[in-house]
Parts: sequence; structure tokens; C-alpha cells
Amino acid sequence: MAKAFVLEPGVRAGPSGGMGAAVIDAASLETRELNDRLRELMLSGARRVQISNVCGQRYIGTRLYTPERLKMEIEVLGTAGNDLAAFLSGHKITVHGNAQDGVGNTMDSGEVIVRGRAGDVLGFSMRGGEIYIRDGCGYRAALHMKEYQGKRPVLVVGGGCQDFLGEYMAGGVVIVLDLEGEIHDASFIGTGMHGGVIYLRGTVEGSQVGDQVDISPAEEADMEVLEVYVSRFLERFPEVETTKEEILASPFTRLTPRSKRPYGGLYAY
Amino acid sequence: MRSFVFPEFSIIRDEERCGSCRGCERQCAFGVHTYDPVTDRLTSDEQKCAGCQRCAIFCPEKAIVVRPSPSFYRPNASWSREKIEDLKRQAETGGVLLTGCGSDKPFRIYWDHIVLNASQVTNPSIDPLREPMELRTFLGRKPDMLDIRAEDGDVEIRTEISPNLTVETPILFSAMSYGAISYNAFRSLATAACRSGTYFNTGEGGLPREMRDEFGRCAIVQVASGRFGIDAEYLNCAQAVEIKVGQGAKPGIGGHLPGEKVSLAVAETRMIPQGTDAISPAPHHDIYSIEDLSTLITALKEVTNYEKPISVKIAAVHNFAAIASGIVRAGADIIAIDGLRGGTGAAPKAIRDNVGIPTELAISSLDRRLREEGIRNQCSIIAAGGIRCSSDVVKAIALGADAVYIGSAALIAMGCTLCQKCYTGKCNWGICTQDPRLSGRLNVEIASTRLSNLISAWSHEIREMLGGMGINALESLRGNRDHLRGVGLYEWELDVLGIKGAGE
Amino acid sequence: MAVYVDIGRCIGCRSCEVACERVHGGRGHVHVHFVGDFASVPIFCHHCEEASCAAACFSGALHKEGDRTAFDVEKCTGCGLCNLACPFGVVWTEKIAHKCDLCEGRPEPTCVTTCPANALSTDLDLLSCRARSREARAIAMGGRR
Amino acid sequence: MIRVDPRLCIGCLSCSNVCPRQNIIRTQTEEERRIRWKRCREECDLCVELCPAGALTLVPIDESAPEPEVSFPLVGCRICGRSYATEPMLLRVEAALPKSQSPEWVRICPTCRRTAEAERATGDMVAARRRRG
Repeated sequence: MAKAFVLEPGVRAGPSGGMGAAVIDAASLETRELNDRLRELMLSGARRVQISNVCGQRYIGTRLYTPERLKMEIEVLGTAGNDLAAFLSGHKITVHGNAQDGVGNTMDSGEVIVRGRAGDVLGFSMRGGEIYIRDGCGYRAALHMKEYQGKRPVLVVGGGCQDFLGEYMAGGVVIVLDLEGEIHDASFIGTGMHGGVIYLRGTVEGSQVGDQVDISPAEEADMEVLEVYVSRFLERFPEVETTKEEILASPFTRLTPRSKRPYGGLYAY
Repeated sequence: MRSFVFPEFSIIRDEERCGSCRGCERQCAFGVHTYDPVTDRLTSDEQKCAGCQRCAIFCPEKAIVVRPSPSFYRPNASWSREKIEDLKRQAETGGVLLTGCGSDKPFRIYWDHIVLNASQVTNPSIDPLREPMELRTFLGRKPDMLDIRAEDGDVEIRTEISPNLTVETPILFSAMSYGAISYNAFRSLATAACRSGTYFNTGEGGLPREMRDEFGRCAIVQVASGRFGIDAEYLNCAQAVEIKVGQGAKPGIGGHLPGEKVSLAVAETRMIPQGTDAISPAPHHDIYSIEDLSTLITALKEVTNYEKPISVKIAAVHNFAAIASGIVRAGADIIAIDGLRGGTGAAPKAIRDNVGIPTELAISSLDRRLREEGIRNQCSIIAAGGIRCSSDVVKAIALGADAVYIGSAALIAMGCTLCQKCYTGKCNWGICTQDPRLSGRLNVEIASTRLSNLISAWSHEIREMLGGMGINALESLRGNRDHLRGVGLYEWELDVLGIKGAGE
Repeated sequence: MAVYVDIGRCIGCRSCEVACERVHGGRGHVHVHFVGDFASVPIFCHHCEEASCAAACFSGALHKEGDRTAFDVEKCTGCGLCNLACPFGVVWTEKIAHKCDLCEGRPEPTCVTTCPANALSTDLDLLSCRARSREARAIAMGGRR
Repeated sequence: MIRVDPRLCIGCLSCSNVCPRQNIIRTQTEEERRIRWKRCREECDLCVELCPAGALTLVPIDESAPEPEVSFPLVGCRICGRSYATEPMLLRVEAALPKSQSPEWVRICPTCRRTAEAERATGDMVAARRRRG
């Protein structure tokens, strides 16, 4: 099994602040002040921002919607607070550190990369864009994720997940790589799921997943999808010491909903 | 399985009047009436009848009468016909009984036990035809104190004022989602709201993109547990954002929009795949505490750049006043409180008829609680659930509400007859359906005229009642229980309502 | 399925027309046409495989149901487009469209059971078999074809 | 009341057939078909719903607006010359039918189609009987 996350000082893919990027020092800023600055910077034309000394400030990236759909690349140094990238529309956020609960809450589009772990309620009701978490995440990840038309949210978690992963999921792709080789011990995976697909590296027991879910091994078409996102994952986290081939060599389990209408027969018509 | 349930209605067709025009057959989506080309007569299958009266109203010869079926089970005070039939239906299907509209159970309607005051001689009444009467209402957080500086005749307000909604009349359209109701019905509500200077609520189904520019200025958008149709543009195009936690008709449970109602356009608006069940879970899965709610409220304020008031809609349940206090402290600018008789497109009957408390009591206890805690100014209260006429509005405001939501009343204005079959998606009046043939029946222009007529009629009546009480601004009536007296109420009810008995 | 006609056996009695009218409330779907003094032929709906009437019908009242062109009286508005589309002129409109329904609900179309000359059947093989044996008999009797 | 788009109307009389109140008046002569929508207060919408051409809209009643009226010249049968349909109806039918069928019969009235069919079916037999005398 691949051993991941052995970080040597110096090789860590560092923040690419440098030329052209505006810098905010968040050390003494409240959440609202920080987001005020971010919005001002975006409106004044900045396209790359680096925020240093982040320590629990919430809603980073949330207040960055404009009708013109301006886009920014934001680098967060430190620990991002709750609801990072909530309602995010089109921006790219990289966190060099951990993130707390509610990453990508109802996210619309864009990309979130967390070089660390994420808390509970990751990617809740996400309807587009991509989230990459290098390490594990907390409970209730990918709840009620949904897709429509061309928009298909993607969530890739390098570590393991906790209970209620993909509950009420209605669309999108969730990939749990479990690189630390832990056994999937989460329960209630995919309860009420009625769309989308979850790929777990390794296997799960029938008792761990909801009644509405079919468990099957990943097939060739699935491996193509996995290949795309695993290589994107590795591109974003060069510090992860493993190769695509090594990851894809292990068996993947696919979880799909039994029906688009899990509760169709519940009512007396 | 053979059904042991009686037809609910009997249809009497006056054969002499009937001209076999087949109008009834074409009007009925439930397939009750059938034309027989051999005899050139129409026959009816009463088992399918929902009692919506569409055929009776549109019969040119007035040849059709639909009335409750006279057949009966042996009368039994404990086992009413409804209980027997519900039981039979469940025995036949094994399913949860669904129903639509608000509860029809004979809970006491407190509106009908409250009387209003009027001025005589010493405090003369005001003539609303001659004097200006102010119904304009501002919904949202009001500052604890105003720091005003007057210099050289210029007045400067130093206090930061929170965003408020301005309504010309204290009547707003309640949340009804596109998907639950038809596009035409949804658009009629939006058109009427814009025309009457009030707001419509998108419900949890999103706001179609082409409506955002035109109707955003009179929209309150909803964020519910399913998070359907929500993106930053949706939240920013409206004037306020409402977090739906509970609904009066079904407190504590979520909603399922059945897959067959998720048409292409509905799917696009809700941002989900066509034909899948749109499931709103019972709780918001990111809200398990007041702190979590506060997080979401702030997230919504963030995404809307602190420019819009955030409302939280909860159902009136036993201990809701304490919860509401927490909600205000969590940062909500408006609390919408939906009572026992609140309507719905589909709810389990057991929940609709048994869970929650009446709106009237809820308004009063919420208002009192917030006053006692000294935070009444920090939020506005919108009362919903069973508001039937302008005097209900006046009483609600005198009990402490800032404004009211009307749902069923608006639907009735558009043609709804409360047949309670909304969940079938076959609404003959074109309101609660996604069938293009049926929804086409509701003409946006005509329906929105009916709605704005209703609003203007109620507003006139409210002005009359205010004038009668000697009040010339709605502000002065808010929470002014001195203008209310109870008739036929028990002591505890008067206490909860905070009003005196008539004559006291 | 359709009603097939053995033209050679038709005696022009118009019993099928009467029977059809009786079953369909006075509005029949069959016309017996006389060609000169020599022949008569009842014209029936062919229940065409690629039915023109169904293609022209906007409300879905006329539609294919298996090999039958079915008619749903509830959906018909009487617009008359089917009438214009039918290549044989057998669908016509008078308040609603009138078209052969093969006497739905009966085991056999009434015209078939009524025809005194046994000229009608829903079984094409049977009819052509009869016609062939008749021809053969005629030749055997020495008659010219 | 009903607003009519005369560019879309094909003159098929569907609306008149389905109107429960006989508020849509048709008058037909050998040369033309006229349809007049009376100023109706109903909002029953059946004619709008069942118009094959989508030519009708329900609009709020306007006492000053004239009653909408359309007229169509009738097309004659290529064989017998009797008029039997309006041109837009025929165009619509032609468009609905598969091109492979080369629907020439559309321009012939249904009666003549039946006659033609009868003659075709009995052609051989009649010829034989004629020969036999």
C-alpha cells in the first residue's frame, strides 16, 4: 500500500505568491474585514491574492460573486474557518493547511484544494466545480450533492471519510482514495442516495451502506473516470508520494443508487 | 385490489340541460367524465372525482352539480367517515396518506373569537378616503438606538442601518415553489407582487433564470434543506433571502417533489437531473444548532454582501418562542412564523392535521417573548398560516406581527377550490401541476389581475379598519392589543393572546 | 389487423354499412361504392402501418396501438386534419372524427359477422385461400378467367 | 376573451367544435370559411388548449376591442372541383405526412379518394366482367 504524505521540509509545494499576487495579512482581521478586503481587491482588478496567517476566518471566497463573474485565484496560508468557499462561483482557492466544517457548502463552480484535512459537511449540496482534499475529512461529506445539465461536481478525498458520506446524494462524483490504507469504517454511506456515483478505494460491507445503494466493483468505464481525477489529484498534491498506477492498481468499489426515485412507493395515492 | 372506499362526491347531471358539449370531459384531468359517441351522452365516474368544481363552474348549461356523496357508513361518533376511509385506503395501499392545502380540521380559529375596536365620539375615527393612511411597512432589523446629528438643517444618521424590505401593504405572498405550482401560477404571483409593491417568495424551487431580471425586485428567495436552484446569482437577484427551517403544514419533516413533476424546465430551475425525486431532507444537514444556523445566516449575508435582510421561516411548535429568540440572536432580520393551518402542496395527512400550534397564539407568544427579552426591534415578524381576510391581517398585526404571508388565499384568488389534490399534479385549475395542457389554463395576465385586485381590496379594508380605530399608520397598531377583545375564549387563551375579554 | 374484403363475393347489399351504423350510434364507418353496374366494393379503414391520419392528428386521438390505428374519443377535437390526410377518404369528421375501431370490445367486427355473402374477414389468409379456390373451381369447370 | 393570431390560424374549426358555449361562430359558403370569436367572458381556455396551431391566447376582456374574425378561401378538389378545405390545413397535413409517401391525394377531396380507391380495387374484375359482357 502506498505510503502518502511524507513531507520533507522544502519540497512542500509552497505558495506561489510572488509577482502579480496581492497579499493580505489576516493576522489581525475579523472574518468580515478579511472578506471586505478580498472583495475590494477583486473589484479593483486583482486576479491573484495570497492571504497569510489565516486562523479560522470564515466564508473565504463567499462574498466574491459579481454579475460579471470576475474570477480570482486565492491562496490561503493557515487554517481556513467554517464555510470556506460557500456558494463559490468560479474562483480557485488553495488552502495550505487544514480547513474546518462546511467546505464548499452549496458551491456553484470553481475549485477548492486543501493541502490538509477538511472538517464535517464537506461539499454539502455542491452543484458544480471540484474539491480536492489531500487528507481525510469529517462526517457528512458530499451530502445532497447534485448535478444538472453540464454541471457535475467532483469531490476527491485523499484520506478516509466518516459516517453519512453521500447521504441523499443526487448527482456528481465522489472519490475516496483512502491513501493511508485505513479500512473504510464509516457507516450509513449513501443513505437515500438517488443520483451520482461514489468510488471507494478498497471494499465496504453491505451493512455500511444505505438500503438505496448498489455495491459493485468499478468497471472499465469507471476506471477512465478515476484515472482522470486521480491524476488531477496527484498534480495538485505533488507531495503525495505515490503514483497513479499504484493507486489505480488497488480494487475500487463503486456505489450507485438503486433508483432515481428512492421513495416513490412511500405514499398512498 | 378492489377499493372499498365510497366515492367522496356524487355528480348529478341534469340530462335535460346537458347539451353534450363535452366541456366537462375536457376540463377534467382526473378523467371523471366520459363521452359516449354512440348515445351522444356523457357519463361520470364518481370514484375519480376530487370535488374541484371545475366542470360545474365551466358547464355552459349549469347542468352539473358536484356535492358530497350522500352515502354513509353507520354513523359513529368515534369512527367518522373520514377516519374509516383513510383507514381503508391505507389498508389497500400500505402507504402514507398524502394531502394538500392547509388543515381542514375544526381547530378553534382564534381570528373568529377576536373582535376589533372602533372610535366613538371622544377619539374620533379617521376618514381613510380623505386622510392619508400609512400601510407601508419596513421588514428587517431596526437599530437599538439612532445616533442622529443635525447640523445646519441637515440631518445625518450616524447609525449603520441594516437592510430592510419595503412593502407597500403588509401582505406578502407565501413561499410556493416552481415545481409545486405551475410556471404560470408562479409568474402570476411574481407579476402581482411587482404590481402591488409587495413580495413573492420563490419557495425552495429556485427562480427561473429568465425571471431574475424582471421579478428579482419583488422576490424573496428561499434556501431550504434541499438547496435547490441556489447559486450566488439567485441569492443576489432578490431583495431578501429566507432560510426555510419548517413549514406550518409539515413541521419537522422534509418534502419530496415526485420525479414525475420534475419536468425539464423544473429540473433546470432546481438544478437537478430531470425525472429524479427532488428530496428536501427534514433538517438542513449543515444546521444542528443555533450556532450552525448563525453560520448559514452569516454565509448568506456574506454572499449577498450584507445588502439583503435574511429571514428564517419556522413552523409554530410548542417551544418555538425560545427557539425564535435564538434565531434572532443568530442574526436573522426577519422571522416568518407558520402556524397550524398553513398550506402545502403535499404533506402526510397525519402531520398536517396534528402537528403545530395555531398561528394566532404563536404570533402573540413570539411577540411577547421577544419584547420580554428586549430584542423585538432586532427582527420583524411575518405571520403565516390561515390568513383568510383583511380583518385577519389587522388582528395579526395587533397581536404583534409586522406583516403576513398569504398562500392559500392567493391560490384561491387564482381559482383554487381547496380540493386538496395538489399532490396528484393534476390540478384542473392549472395551478398545482406541471402538465403543460393544464398549466396553460391559468392565464398570467388574468390571474395576476385577480391577485392584485385582492391585495388592493384588502389594503382598502385595512385602511377602513385602521381609520375606524382612529389610527392613521399601521405602525401604531403593531402589537397594540388594546384594540382587541376576546369573545368566547377561556382564561388561558386570553392570557396567551394577551388580550382582555370583550366588555372588560 | 383490419377488415379485408373479397371483392368477388360482395353482392352490394350494404348490410355492412347498416350494421356499422347500428353499432356506432348511427354514424357508420363503411361506404359501399358501386363501380358502374358491374361491381361493388365496401371501403374500410386499412389500419395503415404508416398511418397518415395518426401523423396528421395533433392531439394524439388517432394513434397506432400495435397493428391497429386506435381512436381515443376523449382527445378528439374534430379539427378534420385526419380527414384530409387519409389517402382512402375513410376517416371523416362530424363533430368528432369517425373511424373504424374494429368494433372494440367485440370478438369480431360486426360487419364481418353480418355480411351475408361472407365477403368480409379479418383473416387475410382465409380470404385469399377462398378466392384462390374459387378461381380454381372456375377453371376446373371450364370457364375462362 | 380570445385573441387570434391570423397568421397561425389554419381555419380547422377545432375551437368552434370544443367551445362549450358556442361562442365561436362559423359561417361557410362554397368559396370561403369565416370564423368569428364572440367577445366571451369565460376563462375556460378550452379552445386555446385544443388549438392545433397555437393561434389562440386568452386575454382579459376588452369591451372596445373588435371581435376577432378570420376568413379563409376554400380550396377545390382537383377532380370534382368541390371545395373541401382551407389551404393552410392542406399545407399542414402535407407537412405532417412523411415525404416518402408523396401525398398527392391531399389535393383531392375525400369523396373522390374513396371513388378512386373503389375503382382501383375493382379495376381488374370490372374489366373482366365487361369483356364477358
